[in-house]
Amino acid sequence: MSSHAPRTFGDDLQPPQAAAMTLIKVRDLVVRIGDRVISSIPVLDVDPGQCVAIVGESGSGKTTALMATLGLLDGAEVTGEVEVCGTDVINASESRLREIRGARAALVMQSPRASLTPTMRLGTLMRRALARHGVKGDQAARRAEEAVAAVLLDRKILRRYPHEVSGGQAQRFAVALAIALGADVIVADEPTSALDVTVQAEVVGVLRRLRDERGLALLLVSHDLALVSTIADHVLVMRDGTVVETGPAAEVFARPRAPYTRELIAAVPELPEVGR
Amino acid sequence: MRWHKRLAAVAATGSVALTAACGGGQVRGTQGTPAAGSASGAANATFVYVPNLDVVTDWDPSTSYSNEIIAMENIYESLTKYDPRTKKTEPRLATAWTSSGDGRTWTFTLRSGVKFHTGKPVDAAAVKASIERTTKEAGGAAYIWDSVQSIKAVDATTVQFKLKYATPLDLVASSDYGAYVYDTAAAGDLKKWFGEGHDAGSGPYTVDTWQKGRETELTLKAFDGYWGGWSGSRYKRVEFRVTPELTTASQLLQRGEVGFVQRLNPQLFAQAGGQGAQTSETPSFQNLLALFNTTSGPLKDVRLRKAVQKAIDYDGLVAALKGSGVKAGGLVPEGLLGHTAGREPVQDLAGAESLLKEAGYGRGGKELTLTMTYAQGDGDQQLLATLLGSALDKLNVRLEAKPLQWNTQWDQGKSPDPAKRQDIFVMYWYPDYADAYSWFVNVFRSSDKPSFNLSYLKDAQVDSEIDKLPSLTATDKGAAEKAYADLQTRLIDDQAAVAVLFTQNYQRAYAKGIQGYTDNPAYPNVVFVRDLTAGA
Amino acid sequence: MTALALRRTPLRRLGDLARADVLAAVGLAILLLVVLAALLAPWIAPYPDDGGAATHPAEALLAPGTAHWFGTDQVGRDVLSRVLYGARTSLFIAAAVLAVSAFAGVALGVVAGYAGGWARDVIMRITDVFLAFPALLLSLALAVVLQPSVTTVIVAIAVTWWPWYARLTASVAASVANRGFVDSARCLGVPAPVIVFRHVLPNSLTPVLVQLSLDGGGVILTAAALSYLGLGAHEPTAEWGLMVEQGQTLFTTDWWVVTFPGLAILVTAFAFNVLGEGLRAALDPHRRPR
Amino acid sequence: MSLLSAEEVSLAYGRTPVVHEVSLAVEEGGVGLVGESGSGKTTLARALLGLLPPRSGRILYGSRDLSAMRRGELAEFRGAVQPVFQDGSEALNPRMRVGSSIAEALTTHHRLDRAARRARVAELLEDVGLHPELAARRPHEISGGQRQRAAIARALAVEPRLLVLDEPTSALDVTVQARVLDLLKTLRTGHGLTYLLITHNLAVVHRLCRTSHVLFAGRVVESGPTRELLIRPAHPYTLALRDAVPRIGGPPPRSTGRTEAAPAEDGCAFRLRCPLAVDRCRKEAPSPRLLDGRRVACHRGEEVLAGAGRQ
Amino acid sequence: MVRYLAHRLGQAALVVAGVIALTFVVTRLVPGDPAVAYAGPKAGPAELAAARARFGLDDPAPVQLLHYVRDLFSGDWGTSLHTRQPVAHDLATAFPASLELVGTALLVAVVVGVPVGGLAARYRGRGPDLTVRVSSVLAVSVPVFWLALAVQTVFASNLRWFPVAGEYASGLDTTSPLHVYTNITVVDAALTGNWPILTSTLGHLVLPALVVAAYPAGLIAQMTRAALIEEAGQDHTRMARALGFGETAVLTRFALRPALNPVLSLIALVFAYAVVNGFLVEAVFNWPGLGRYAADSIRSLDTPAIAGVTLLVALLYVVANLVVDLLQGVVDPRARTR
Repeated sequence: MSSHAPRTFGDDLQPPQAAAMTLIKVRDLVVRIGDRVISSIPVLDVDPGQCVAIVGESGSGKTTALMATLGLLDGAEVTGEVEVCGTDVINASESRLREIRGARAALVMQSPRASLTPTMRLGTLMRRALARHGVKGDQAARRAEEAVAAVLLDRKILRRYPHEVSGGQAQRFAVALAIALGADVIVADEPTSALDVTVQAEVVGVLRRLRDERGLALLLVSHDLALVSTIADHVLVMRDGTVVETGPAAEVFARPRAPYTRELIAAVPELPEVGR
Repeated sequence: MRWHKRLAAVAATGSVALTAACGGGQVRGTQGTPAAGSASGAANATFVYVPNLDVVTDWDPSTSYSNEIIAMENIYESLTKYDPRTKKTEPRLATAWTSSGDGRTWTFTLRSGVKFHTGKPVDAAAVKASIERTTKEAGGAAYIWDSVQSIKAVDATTVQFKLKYATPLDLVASSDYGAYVYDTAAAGDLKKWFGEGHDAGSGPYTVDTWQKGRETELTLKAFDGYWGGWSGSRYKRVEFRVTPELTTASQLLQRGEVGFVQRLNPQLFAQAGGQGAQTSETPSFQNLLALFNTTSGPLKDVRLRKAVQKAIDYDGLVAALKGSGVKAGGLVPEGLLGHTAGREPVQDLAGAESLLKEAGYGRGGKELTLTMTYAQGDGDQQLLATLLGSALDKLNVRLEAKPLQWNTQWDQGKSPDPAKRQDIFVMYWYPDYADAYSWFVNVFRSSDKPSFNLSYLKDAQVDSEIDKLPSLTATDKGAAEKAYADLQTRLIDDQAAVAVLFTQNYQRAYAKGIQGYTDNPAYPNVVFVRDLTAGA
Repeated sequence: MTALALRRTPLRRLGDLARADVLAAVGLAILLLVVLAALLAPWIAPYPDDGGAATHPAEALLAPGTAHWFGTDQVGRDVLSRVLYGARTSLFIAAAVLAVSAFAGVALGVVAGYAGGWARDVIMRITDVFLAFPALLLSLALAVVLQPSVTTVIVAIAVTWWPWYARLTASVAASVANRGFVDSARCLGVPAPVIVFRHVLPNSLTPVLVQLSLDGGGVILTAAALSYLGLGAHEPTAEWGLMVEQGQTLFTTDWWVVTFPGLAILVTAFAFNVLGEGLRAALDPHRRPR
Repeated sequence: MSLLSAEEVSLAYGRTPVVHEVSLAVEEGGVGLVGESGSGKTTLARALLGLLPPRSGRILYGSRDLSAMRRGELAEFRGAVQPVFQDGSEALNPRMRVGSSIAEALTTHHRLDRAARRARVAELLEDVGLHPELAARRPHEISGGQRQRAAIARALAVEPRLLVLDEPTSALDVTVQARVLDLLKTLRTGHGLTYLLITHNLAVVHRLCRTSHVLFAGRVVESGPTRELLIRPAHPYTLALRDAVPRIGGPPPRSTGRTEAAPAEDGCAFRLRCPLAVDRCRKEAPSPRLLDGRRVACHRGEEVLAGAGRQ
Repeated sequence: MVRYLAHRLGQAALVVAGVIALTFVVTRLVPGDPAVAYAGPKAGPAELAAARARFGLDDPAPVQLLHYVRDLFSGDWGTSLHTRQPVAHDLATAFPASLELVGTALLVAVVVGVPVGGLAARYRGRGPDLTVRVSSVLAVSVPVFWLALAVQTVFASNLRWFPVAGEYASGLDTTSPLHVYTNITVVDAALTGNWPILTSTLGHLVLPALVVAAYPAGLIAQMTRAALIEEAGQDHTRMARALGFGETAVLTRFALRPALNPVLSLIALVFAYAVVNGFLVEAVFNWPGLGRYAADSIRSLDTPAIAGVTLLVALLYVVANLVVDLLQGVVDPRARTR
C-alpha cells in the first residue's frame, strides 16, 4: 500500500489544481545542538504558487531551518511543528518522510554539479528517482523529457554525466527532477550563489516561470537581498538563529522595520541607475 | 659469441613456453607422456621422502655435488659402500678388491650380470669410462680420483687402478659424490641429456617424473632389472616432496601423508616420536668447527685462543641442542678411522679467566672484542653464537657475532687483507668419502691463499704429518690411528687453532609401517629405499 | 572538521581525538604502554639480564608459569623479559625509519611541490621508481647487500619508505604553494628558502604527521618480517620478528616462544594503526590509507 | 605614464591558454577587471603581480619590463605593488600570528628593531580599523572581515603605491563587505593608493574604480570609464552582465542568449552566446576599436550602443 | 583519453627503465662472488674464472648494464646460479602458482572487504562499525608469517579441517594427470574438467589464500568505509536522500561507485604487496610459487634470480597500476576525460 500514489496530474505535468492547502507550515520551530539554539522560526507558511525567502548572513541559521523542513538534519534536536504537504515531518516515520522527499517537496542545493552523482548519467539519476516514487517505463521516459523541456534544457542532457554539463544546466536539471517527480514545492538552498551572474539570471528566470505557469511553490534561502527582492513574495530575515523581521517582500524592502534589515539593504552595493 | 648462444637458449625456452600456452597442453611432470607404469604403480607402495631443499641441482653423476645425492644413491651405484659400524667398505658393484703392499695398485672384481637402466651391462669398460669421464669433467668431487694414474679394464669383471701415490682407494670408491658408475654412452650429449632428467645408472630405481619447483619435485620408479631383485614388499615408487618448513614437514608426517622426514628440530622430533612415528638418532660425520684466527687480531695470542676454547659451554650447547648434536671427541667423528676416545672438551671458566688475566684482559682488565662469523639461518650455529656470547660476556669479552650468507662469510674469511678477516670462523665440515684425512688436508694444511684453512695456521710440522696420512691409511692402519691422534693433540691442545663444538646428530622421523631403516652417516640424508620394506 | 582540528595544539588535539574516538583512545593507551615498556624494560623485566646476553641452557623451553609468565626460550631466557626489551628494538627501528624517511621525503617533497616544473617531474619519477618496488622486496634485496643488522633494517626500510613522504608532501606542498599567503609572501619579495621554511613547510606537515602514525605499524611489521627472514636484528638483540623466526619451528611443541612476540607485534601495530586511523579521520579525511 | 601595464600579454596554465593578448594600464583612480568565472581575470592578476611569467607580451612596471628586471629593481617593484586576495584566511599563514605576518612584511624591506616593529604593526592594525591586540591572535581566531582587514594591513606595511585586489570582498557577508569597501575607499586617499580591482561584481567595481575592463574568455571585450560602461554598454556581453544583476526595487534580472555555450574557437569568442551574432562574427574576430569614449571589440558595437539587444 | 593513455604509458616506461637500472645497481652491490655461488664452494680457481667469464663479471659496470638491458629485452633474464636454469624459465614456472594464490586472495579480499566496509559505513559509529574497524585493523596489523603458522597449526593440524600444505594431494599427479595450458593449476583443472585436482587444489587454497587475503581485505574494508563515509557526506548523496532514497540505497546505488575509485587504486597497490607477502605464506604452506624461489635465491645469493624476482614484481606493480587507471575510467566517467 502506498499512502502516496503517483500524482495523477503527472503525465501532462499540469499544475496541481485544488491545492488550496498550505504546502509547508512551520510553527515554533526550534533547532538545537546541545543547549545551543541554532535556528528558530515562529511562523512560516508556503502556499501553492508562492515564493517564500529566508534571508540572512552566514551563521544566521537559515539553511538549518530549511533542512529541518525536509527532516534532513542529523545530530540536532528539532522541536515545534513542521508540516509538509500535510505530513508532520518531526514525528513522521523515516519511510513516510522518504515518500514526501522528492515527490512532494524537492531540494535544490547550492553546489550545482556536486549535487548530482558523478558516476551517473543525468537520465539514469532521473530514472532511478522516478522509479523510487513508482513511475517506471515509458511513463518515466515521457515525464523525464517533459520535465527537462520545462526547464529549457535539451533532452540530450539526459545522456550526459554531471561533469559534462555547466553549472546552470546542472541547477536547472535539479529543478527538472522536482518537476518530473511532481513536487509541489521546491526547497532551494542558495541555488544560484555558486553561479555567474548571467547564469543566475537564467536559473531565476526558469524558477519564476515555473511558479507563474505551474503554481510551483518555492522556499528559498539566500544571502542575496537583491536577488530575493526580485523573486520572493514573502520574506523572513534571520540573524543569529532568530527571525528579526518577516512580511510581504514588497513591504520589507520598501519599509524595513528592523535595524538589521535596514543595514542589510544599505549594504547592497548599488549600480548606477539606468532606464532599461 | 657468448650471448648468441644465450639468445638461442632463450628462443628455445620461449618456444617451449609458447607450446605450453597454446599447444595441446603438456602433462605435468612427465615430460609429455604419462608414464606407463605409473597408473598401475598406484597399487604399489610409495615411499615419500620429505627433504627441506630442492632435490636436484645437477643431474650429471660425474659432477653432482649437492642435495640430489638423496635421489642419486637410489639410482646410481658405486664400486663399494662404507659401513660405519664396521668402519670398513663393503661390496656394492664390486664384490671384492685387493691392493698391493705399497698401496699403489688396486684391483676390483665386479659383480656379474648387472645392467644399467639403459640395458647395457655394467662391465670393467663402463667403470673405466665413468671414472675417466668424472676426472675429465673435473667438477664436483672429481678430485677424489686425483691419485689415479691409470685405469685398466683387465677383463669384463676386473678393473685395475694404478696410483701416483698410496691412497685407500676402496674408501675413495665408496664416496657419496663422484664415484658413480654409469653408462657413458647413454646419449650423444650426455650433459644435456642428464639435464633433462634422464639417468643412466644401475641402481634399484630410475627417474619417473621430475619438475623443478613443484612440491613433489621428483618421483622414482623401480628398475625391474635390478640385480638385487624385488622380492618381498618393497617400495616400487619413491616420491620427493620438498618442504622447507620443519613444522609443516612434521605435520605432514603426523597426518600420514609422508613416509620420511629428513630433518626436524629436537622438539618436533620428540613430538613425532610421541605421536607414533618411528625415530632414529645417529651421530653424523659432520661436526661444527670454530676456527680461531692464528695470524692476526687478538687471537694471534695463543693464550687468548685457549681462553676462548675454555670459555665455550660445550655441555650447555649440547643440552640446548636437545639431541640434535653430541659432544665431539676431537676432529674425527666416531665411526671413522682416526677417531680418538676421551677427547671431549669441557667448559673451564676459571681457566679461561686466568689465561685472559695473563694476557691483560678479563674482568678488571682491558675489554676484549672478538668478531665471529657464522652461517645465517642455521639454528644450531645461532645457538652457539648466543651461548658463546653469553659466556664471554661474563669474562669481559664482547662477542660480535655476525650471521652471514655463506658466500659472504667465506669471502670475508679468504680476504687477502688480514684486517678484514674475522677472529672466529664457524663452519661445518664433513668428508666426501669416509676418511678423516679431509679435515686435516683441507682445514689445517697451510697455504698461501687461504681456502678452507681459515685458522690461517702455518705449521710445517703439521703439514708434513698431514701429507703422510693417506699412505699410512692405505698401508698401515695402526700407524694411521696414531698419526691422527698426535695431529689432533697438536691442533686442538697445543696450537688451539680450533674448537670442535659438537658432532651433528641425524634425527630422522619416519612412518610407522616402514621397516629396515638404518642411517648411514657416510651418505648424509640418504635413504636406501630398496632396503626397506613396507609393513602394515 | 579539518579547520576545527587545526585550531588545537597537538596535545589538546590528541585529547579531543581520544574523547571522540574510543578506538583511537585505546590505540593511544596501548602505544603509551609499549613506550613505557620500552623505557622501563630494565626495571620492570623480571629477568633484565635475559634481555641481553645472558643464557640459561638448563632452563630452556619452560612452559609459562609463575616463575616465567611467558615461559622461556631455547636457551632458557625469560620470554617476557625479551618481549619487553624487544619493544625497545621495535620502537627504535620504527622511530629511526620514520625519522629518516620523513626527513628525506619531506625535504624532497617540499622542493618538488614548491618548485614544480622539471624539478618536480624528476623527483616524482624517481619516487615512482622506488614505489614500484614493494617495500619488503627491496628491503630484502638491500638487506642481502648490507648484511643483517638493526642498522640494515633501518636503512633498507627507509629506502623504500621515503618516496611515500616525498609524494605526499609534494602534493600537499603544491597545493599550499598555490595558497594566498605564499603568493602574498612572494609578492613581498621574501626569499624562496624562507617561503619554503616559514610558509610552505609548516602548513604541509599535518598529513605527514597522520601518515607517520599510520606508518608506525607498517614499519614494525616490515622490520619484523625482515628479521623473521634472518636479514635484520641478530643475537643477542631482543627483537620480536627474530624471536618468532627462532621459535617458529616450535609453534606446535612450545607455542609460547612464538606466540608472545607475535602478539607483541600484532598489538603494537594495531595500536599504531587505530591511532593513525583516528588521526586521519580527525585531521585529514581525504588521505588514502596504505 | 601608467604605474603598471600589460602589453599584449598572453598567459597559459600548462598547455591551456587562459589569457589572449590583453593590453591594459593601471592608472590613477583605479582600474577594474570584470569578468565571470573562467574569464582569466585572476590569472591576469597573478601575471601583473609578477607571479606568473607571460607566455608572450610584456608586463611593465613604469617603463621597465618585469621579466628583465634586476634584483634591486624587482625589490622596488615588490615594495610598490601588493596583493590583497579573495579570502583573508588565505592571505595569512594559518600557523603564524597576525602580528608576525604583518611584521614579516615590514622586515622584508626595512630593518626595524623589535619595539619599532611592534609599534608599526599596531599602527597598521589601527589604520585598517582593528584593535592592536589582535596582533597576538592566529588567523582562525578572528572573523572573516577582520582577517581581510589584517591582510590589507599586511599589504600596506610595505607602503605600496598599487594594491591588486582580487575579489577582496566576495567571500564576505554583505554587511561586512560594505564595511571593507568603505575601508578601501578611506585608505585610498589616506595612503595615496591606486587599485587594480578584480571582481565579478559590477557594483563593487562601480564603487572603487574609475576605469574598467570587461573580460570574456581571456580577452578584453570592452574597456572605458566604469560609469559609461554600466549605463551604456557597447558590447553585448557587458550588456548581458549588467542586465543580469538583480537590484532591489528593480526589474527582475534578465538573461540573454545561451549562457552555457562555450567560448567559440574561431571568430568572435562570444558569438555563440550573443543574441546579435551575424555571419561576420563567425568569420572574423573583432579587434578592439575606439567607440564613443571606450574601446570595444565587437562588430556591432554601434548597434548595441543604440539599444539593440535589449527588449 | 588516447593522449592520456599515451602519457601514462610513457610514464610507465620511464618507471620501468628506472626499475631496471635500480635492480642492476642493487644486484651489483651484493657481496660475495656470484661465480662462487655458481661453481660451488669447493671449486678451484679455473672453474671460478670460467664461471666469471660465463656471466660477464669481468666487464666494466656500464658494459654489464648495457648487456643486462639488452638481454632482458631479448627475453634472457640470466641464468639462476642455484637452479642452473634460465631465470625467465624459472619465473614462468613459479609465477603461475603465486598468481593463483594471490589472485584468489585478492578476490577474497575484495569480495569480503567491500561489503564489510559498506556495512561499517552504513552503521557508522554503531556496533557493526566498531566490529569492522577493529577486525580490519587487526587484519592489517597481524604479522603474516605468524598468522600463517597459527592458522596452519589450528585449522590444519589440530582441527584437521584443511590440508596442511601443498597445492594439491600429491598422488593425484599419477591417478589423474593434469594437462597444463596456463600453468595455473585451478584454471587448467577447470578447463580440462580434472575434478580431483580442481577440488583438491581449492581445498589446499583455502588457508593460504585466507592468510594472504587478511591484509588486503583489512585495507579494502577500511578504504571502502572511509570512501563511503566521505561520499555519504557529499552533496550528491544528500540530494539522493532528498529524492526519497533510504540510507542503504544511498550508499549502494549512489555512493558506492564514486567511492570505488580510491579502492581501485588501493587494489593496484596491494597487489604487488600481496605477492611479496605471499612469499612468507608460501614458505609455510609449501606453495610452489615465487616465494620459495625467492627465498632460495636469497639464501644462496643467487643474484640473477633475485634480480629477476624483483624485476618481475616491480613490473607487475607498474602493470597493475596501468590496469587500475583504465578500470577507473570504467568506474568513474570523470577519469575518462583526463
